[in-house]
Amino acid sequence: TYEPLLSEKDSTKVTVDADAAGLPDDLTRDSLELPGLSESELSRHYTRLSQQTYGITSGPYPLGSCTMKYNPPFTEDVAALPGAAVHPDRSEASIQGTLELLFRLQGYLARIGGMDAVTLQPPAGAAGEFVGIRVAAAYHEHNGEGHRDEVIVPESAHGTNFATAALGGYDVVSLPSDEHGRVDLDALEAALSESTAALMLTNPNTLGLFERDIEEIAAMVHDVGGLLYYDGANLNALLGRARPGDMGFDVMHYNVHKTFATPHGGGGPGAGPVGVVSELAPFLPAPRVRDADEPTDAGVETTEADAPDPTADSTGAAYELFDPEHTIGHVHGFQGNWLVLVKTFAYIARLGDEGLADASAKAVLNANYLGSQIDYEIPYEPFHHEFVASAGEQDAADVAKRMLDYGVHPPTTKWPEIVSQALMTEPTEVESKSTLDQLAAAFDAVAEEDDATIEAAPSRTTAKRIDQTSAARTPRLSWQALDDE
Amino acid sequence: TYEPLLSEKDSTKVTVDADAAGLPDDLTRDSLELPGLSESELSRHYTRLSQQTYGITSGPYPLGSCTMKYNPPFTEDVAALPGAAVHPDRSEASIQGTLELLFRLQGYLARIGGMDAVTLQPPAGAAGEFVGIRVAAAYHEHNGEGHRDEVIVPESAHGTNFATAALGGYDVVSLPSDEHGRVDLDALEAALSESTAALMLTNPNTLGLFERDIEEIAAMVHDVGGLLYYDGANLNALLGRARPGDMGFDVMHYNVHKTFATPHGGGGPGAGPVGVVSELAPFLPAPRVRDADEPTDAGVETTEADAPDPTADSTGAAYELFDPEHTIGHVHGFQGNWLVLVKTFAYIARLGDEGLADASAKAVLNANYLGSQIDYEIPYEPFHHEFVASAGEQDAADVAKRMLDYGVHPPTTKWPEIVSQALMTEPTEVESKSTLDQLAAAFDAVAEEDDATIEAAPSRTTAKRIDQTSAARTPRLSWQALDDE
Amino acid sequence: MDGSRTTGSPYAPHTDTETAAMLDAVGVDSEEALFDIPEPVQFDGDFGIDARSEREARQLVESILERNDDLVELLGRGHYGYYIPSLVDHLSDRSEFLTSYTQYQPEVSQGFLQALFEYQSMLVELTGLEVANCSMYDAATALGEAATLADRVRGVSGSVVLVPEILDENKRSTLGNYVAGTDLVVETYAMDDGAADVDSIADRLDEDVVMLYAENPTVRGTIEPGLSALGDLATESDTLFVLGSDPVALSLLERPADVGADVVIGDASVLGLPTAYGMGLGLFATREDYLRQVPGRLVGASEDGDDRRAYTLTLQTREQHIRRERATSNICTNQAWVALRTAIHAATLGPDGLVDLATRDVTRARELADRVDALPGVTAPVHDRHHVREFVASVDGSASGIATDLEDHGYAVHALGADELQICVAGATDDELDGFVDALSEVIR
Amino acid sequence: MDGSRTTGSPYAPHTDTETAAMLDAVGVDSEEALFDIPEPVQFDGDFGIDARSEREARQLVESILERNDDLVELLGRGHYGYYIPSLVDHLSDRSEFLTSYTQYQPEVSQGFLQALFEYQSMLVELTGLEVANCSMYDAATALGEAATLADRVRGVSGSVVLVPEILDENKRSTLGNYVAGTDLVVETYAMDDGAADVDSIADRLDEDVVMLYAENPTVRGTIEPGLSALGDLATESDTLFVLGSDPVALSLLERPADVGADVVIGDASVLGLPTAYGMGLGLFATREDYLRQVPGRLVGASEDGDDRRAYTLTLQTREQHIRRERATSNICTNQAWVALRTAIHAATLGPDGLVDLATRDVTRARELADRVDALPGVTAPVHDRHHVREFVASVDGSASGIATDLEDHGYAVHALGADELQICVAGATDDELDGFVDALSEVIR
Repeated sequence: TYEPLLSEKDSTKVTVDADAAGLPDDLTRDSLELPGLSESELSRHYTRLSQQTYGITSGPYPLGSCTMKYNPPFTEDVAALPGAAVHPDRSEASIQGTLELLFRLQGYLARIGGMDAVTLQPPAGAAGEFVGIRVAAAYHEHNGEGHRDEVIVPESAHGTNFATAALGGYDVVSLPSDEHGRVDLDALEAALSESTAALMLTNPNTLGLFERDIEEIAAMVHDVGGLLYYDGANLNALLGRARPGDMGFDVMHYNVHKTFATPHGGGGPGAGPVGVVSELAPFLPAPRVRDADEPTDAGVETTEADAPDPTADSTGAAYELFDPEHTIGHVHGFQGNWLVLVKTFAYIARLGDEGLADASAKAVLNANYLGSQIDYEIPYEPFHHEFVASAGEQDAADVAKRMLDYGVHPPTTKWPEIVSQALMTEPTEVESKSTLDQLAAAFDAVAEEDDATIEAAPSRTTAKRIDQTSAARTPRLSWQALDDE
Repeated sequence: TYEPLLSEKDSTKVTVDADAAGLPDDLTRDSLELPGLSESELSRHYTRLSQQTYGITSGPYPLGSCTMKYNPPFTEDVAALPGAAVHPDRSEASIQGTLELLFRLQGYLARIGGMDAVTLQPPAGAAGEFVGIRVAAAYHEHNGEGHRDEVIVPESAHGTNFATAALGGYDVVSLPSDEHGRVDLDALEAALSESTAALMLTNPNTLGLFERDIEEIAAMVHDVGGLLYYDGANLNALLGRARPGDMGFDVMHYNVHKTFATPHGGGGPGAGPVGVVSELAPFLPAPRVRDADEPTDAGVETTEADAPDPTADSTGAAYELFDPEHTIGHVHGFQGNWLVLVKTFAYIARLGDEGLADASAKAVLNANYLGSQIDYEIPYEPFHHEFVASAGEQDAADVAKRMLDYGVHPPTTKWPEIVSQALMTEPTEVESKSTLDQLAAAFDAVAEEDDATIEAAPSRTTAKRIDQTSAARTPRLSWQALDDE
Repeated sequence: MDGSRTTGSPYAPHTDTETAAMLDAVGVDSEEALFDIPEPVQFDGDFGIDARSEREARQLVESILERNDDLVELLGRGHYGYYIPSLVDHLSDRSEFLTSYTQYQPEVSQGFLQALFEYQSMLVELTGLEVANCSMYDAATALGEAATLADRVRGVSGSVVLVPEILDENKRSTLGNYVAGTDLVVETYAMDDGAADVDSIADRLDEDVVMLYAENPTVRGTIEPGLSALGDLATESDTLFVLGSDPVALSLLERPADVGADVVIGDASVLGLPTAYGMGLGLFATREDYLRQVPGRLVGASEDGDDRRAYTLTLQTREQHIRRERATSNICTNQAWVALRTAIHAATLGPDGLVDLATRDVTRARELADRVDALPGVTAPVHDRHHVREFVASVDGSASGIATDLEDHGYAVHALGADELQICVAGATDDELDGFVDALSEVIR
Repeated sequence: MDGSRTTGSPYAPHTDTETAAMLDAVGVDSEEALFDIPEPVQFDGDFGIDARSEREARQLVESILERNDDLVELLGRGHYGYYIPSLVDHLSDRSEFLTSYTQYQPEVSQGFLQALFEYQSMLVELTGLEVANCSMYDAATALGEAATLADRVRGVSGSVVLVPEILDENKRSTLGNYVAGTDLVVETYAMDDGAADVDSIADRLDEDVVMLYAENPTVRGTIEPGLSALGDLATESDTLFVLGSDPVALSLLERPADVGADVVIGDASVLGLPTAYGMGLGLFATREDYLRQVPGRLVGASEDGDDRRAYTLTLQTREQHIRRERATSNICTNQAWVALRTAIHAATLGPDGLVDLATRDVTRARELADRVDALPGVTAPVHDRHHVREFVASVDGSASGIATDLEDHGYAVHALGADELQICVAGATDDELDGFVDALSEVIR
């Protein structure tokens, strides 16, 4: 049922009294008009809005590449600890807890990715990509290779790769896939040159396929003096089985939401830590955290990757902030999304080696099991944590809308374009066999339906099919805009 | 949509291994069969169940006599403080915080009710009634008047009054109302005798009417040596305007849920503190809390009613438990529902004198405004915090079911019986004018509808009208019972 | 500020304008005019209670509760501090659950009703009895209700309720109040090395005994070896056999139905609640024979108008709001939300987790008893019985003095009588138990 | 134990039986067989990270965070510890909000979309600009995005972004990274006693300047008196005028639209988040003219198939997932949930509460400045300006030494340069401010 806007429930106009603040009139606004509602009314409003929102606690959420998994609520509890609420300008001596947690998380991530040093500052995956690109630029510049002005991105890559390279000032060179859905080595050879700053790659790629030629790809990129960037979007497939650092990647970002189960919050906050090999460590954003008793010149903490992991208690060591020697500076006002990093740390500490490896195993098993149970064709194999099925003659977006009527969330649609009418599906490790069976039943029911049925969908949702075109043609982006109509 | 039972989602049978516990086989059970589900699955299960439950955050809840008001969530936060989790057998020295809070709450309640001493032990209103009856019995016994074996209860009283008196071993004498809906003084005169142990009364009564003759009633009861018991169910009407102690009541219970906004939790936990005049204090349950530096013989803490109310901090005084001289002993394994008492304290400390008085003012205003806006007749006036309308020719229970279809919770129905087809309505102070208008619209829409329509209701709810008769005729009280069918 | 809210209750939403409009609609000039209170009983004083902001009220409670010492509680005797998974809080705190009323309108209360139905079902499995209600206040009051049930259904004509001599004092006292309005009297039976003395009970059981109560485990942590014998004796003498236990113990120990229990009571909040200064959740299960004499609320399955399964409170004719003075109990508000928490906690553990937890409670109690027994001047366990969760140790020197000294070291244990300590492992971490053994060895030195 | 769960991830629900059945359905023998990883890049080491129970993991984080000192933070400069009503936590923590994804399927995301639409609307009212997006990461990145917007929409052909010389260093550095891939260069303008030096800016503004950035309040807490003049200058030189502020300041101070601001950026999480080590919520509002150049997500109103109002993400063709390298920004995941919290916090305050809060921030800062000015060796405020929330004081002796000493007394303030302290009242209680004055007077003695 329809929930009115706050502004439809109340609109209170307050005249601002400059005298009350002891200010001259010309420094203040005249009035402020906003809803003035009681706690009880607000409580009902937002409770109802929440009930009109599908979350991972509502049902399966098999969005390919988005990796929607269960968010353990204890991580919320630890992020809400009073000790987590510290101002960014506190003295280092007074926030040793915060610095220890960040230092240990740097170490966790370095070990998981096979990297030498990690920055936790990027507040999201795309921000992590941006750090990677900026670090690469600074590295090339430092080496007198500032002329490199191209970043190579596979056609099937996430849109952020393209946008990030462009934001970094690079020309984007798009790389086609081969017939098996992987990097076309000939095309890569052709794309590489002395202008190449970096190649951005996911592995497994967007089709869920492992780039089997990764060693050769790395050699080719390195041969022309380029850097190899790992997009961590699909890391949940590989935990404990392969590490980007071991494959030859020089820089990578981690999507803590996708891999380490921090809640997505309807669009954020996330965190996009970036790991690098030691050569790139001096260029990482400032500041990072190190053990005050074992500082290193370049800021490469081999100690952070090798540090023991005390089970029950703080290490008690002293930590400090430092600026890497050739730092690119800040990419965020301070240290990124701290509360998200606390949750990330808690999740990793909960699972440990065994849990992380099992998460990947079950994520891959779930994708393969679900793939085996649906009637839609899956052109590319062997996939890992996700697969891209084709809706065939059906419109993939319509298929998705119709799946909503079966009480489940649909997969990502129409991307990557290498598969026609793509249904990009990633169940993650948290779904049970019975839930996967329920999902498969929804896929298969829709597969049997005619176009008229699926074009009319959804009908059992809070809102029926929403007109996106008119929303964009006549943008109404505030209640003020609605009032003006 | 239907949510399966946990047992329909999984049923795991575990064979109990006595050896693992180092126990002989004959001390252990053979097996245990219960659902074994993951966190994610449980999270979805209970999230869905919650969404199928109407709470005060879903909409108005005008249940007469039940007093459903907004529960401020900060009281949940303070009840969840680590310091609140203490074992009941801790030494007094180690839980001075708990004792201080209880002592100060005893004082708050004594002042609010006009009583001399308070016990916080009863875990619910009915348990409070039982304490009142047991204290009265002990008092009479102590005075050599153990022959008193009757408790007088108005016909329109809450069912617990009757059941409590019976549980206490008393014969219940039922008292009719007069034509104005109040205590019939002639009938009371006839009912009173040397067998009278107590008269149990609410004021305002169940019709929302103030018992104007309360002074005379008190005198009559006291004249025959009886005690006057105040049922706190309707105290939310009188805060700061009248006190049971000033009206001549000797014993009273407080419903902290109804008056002090602790959440009802779908049926509890509640708390039913009991206040008494000084003569009855020696009989209160053990233990109570007192200021260790100002103990009194009889356990009447005039200090607790007079104590200052430091705004920001603990008093720092020392507190101790003590057993009242002629205590009736325990009525609960320890001190009742401690966490509920923490919330009660926090609510009273939030509102203070001014807030409490305003809560009653607005509760009475809301009832009167809503009463003025509905088409159903309200036979008895002037009412305070609640009114009892009559559904007239309609069946009140059907009216209630039909109101559900308008998205609001209906009033209490068919009680008190003094009004035919009673619609007992109590909006409380937390509803806004616009919500009251919405409620009135629902009342008035149903008032216009024919019997067939309302008998078929509800149709827009999670479940349609539920067959209560067959549920009672063939009780199926567990999933095991369903499996056996 | 046209729409300003009046001062007063922060939770009353009225603006001045709205208040005026409402008064106008009612036809009075002021809120005062709505009160029909005779002048002599009007209150014009004040309570002397300050109003506070939410922040100030929160700080006040914090400042008070900070006075509670932060001790490792190795206390048991019915209340245990098991770790509660975060999920239990997050789900039970959902406002629809927390702020709902008793489910008198089942069509909009299906979720809570189903959760309570599931709670009942879990207890049916744990006890083996056919009927479990959806809560009493706590174990003590449930015991009282069991006695009044025995009074109602007595197959024998007597008046005695027989309980263990070691029964917790508060439970005994509460029972006393519950039977004060009946003809019942409470008597005790002897214990033999921490367990019920079956022979002496056999001697005592006659037509005068309407109810026999035993606990498994006992309040001293021992596992009762003679339950079947007690069950047989009770059957022979037509006495109601009432057993006290809890969901964790029931996951491992003998199933009450298998030993002839007619009623099981206890505190189910050992799962679902932290130690909460004695706040509890009364468990009450019984045989189907006594269904219509059960106190408290029952949720049953039924069908709705679309013939789909639906849940509802049922057999309400037993209850006070229908039957008044002839009700099976005066209970109205109970502990429903705690039952919800207990059900969620039990579900997060699952059957494996429950059996594991209880098994660890046996093995860790045994191990700790061995460790303290190895200390000079300490003998443990006092009883040559199997234990779960806790045990009694005898000490050289003053037990209360040792307990006080242990508090100074950060540990709380029970001092029983002159020279006994009762020590509980439930909920304690291994580190905490290690620390306790160190502290004890230091204190008794 | 037929249905036992495999060890491994505690959040993977697979029993052994289910795993076997699933492997069978896929047609492989083991999970390992599903991985198509060439042997040379397989990883067979370990991370050396221990698995922990939920309780142990929680205790680990607790033990670490306990190392943070419990200080009263009188720190400001963009992050403030306002009291957050409990309701904000309870509503925003509802799992449907917290665990949902970006609203790409609006039919099942109406609730969150509406909340974001309302958030946008609140910022429209606060700024007076027609368009607000539903979040950037924080103020620093929003400033960077404003510069790239200026680059795209430049009405002049220049390359200079002009910012205050006192701009926060981290913001300046972040801006530097955002413009590193463009032709833009960042230059500063001078301040005059804590406010923008309008005359020198007038001299500097020419066709080479594409963007002029000012803050109100400034990072030193002063209220800018010359915003209208700056707005006029920017209009004359066809320069984009970008103003930095936040929702509390905007509730009281001049409305950006009224001073000619083209873009407003800032950190909106001054409402909604506690101090969270710099975690923020980038506010971004602009004039309708630049609608199709706005970075980040926008929620719009539309209609559904039943012609009822519905909400959806809109103008997505600006975004990276559609337009790739020609997108208006690379932002994808943003701070949506923080925006939800900010909206709820603002709603609980309402317009009265917002104006009151900001008014108190002015009066309390003034009062505190007067009190510390009265101390020997302290002069405050340094700037002869109006202040909100915070002010700079000059001290005799070492500022950093005094700040360190104050920490020992439990108070954190900024030390600026050699002899200045910056002190903030926002979020502090009166008791805390009293304690601070006492501590400062002791420290400087």
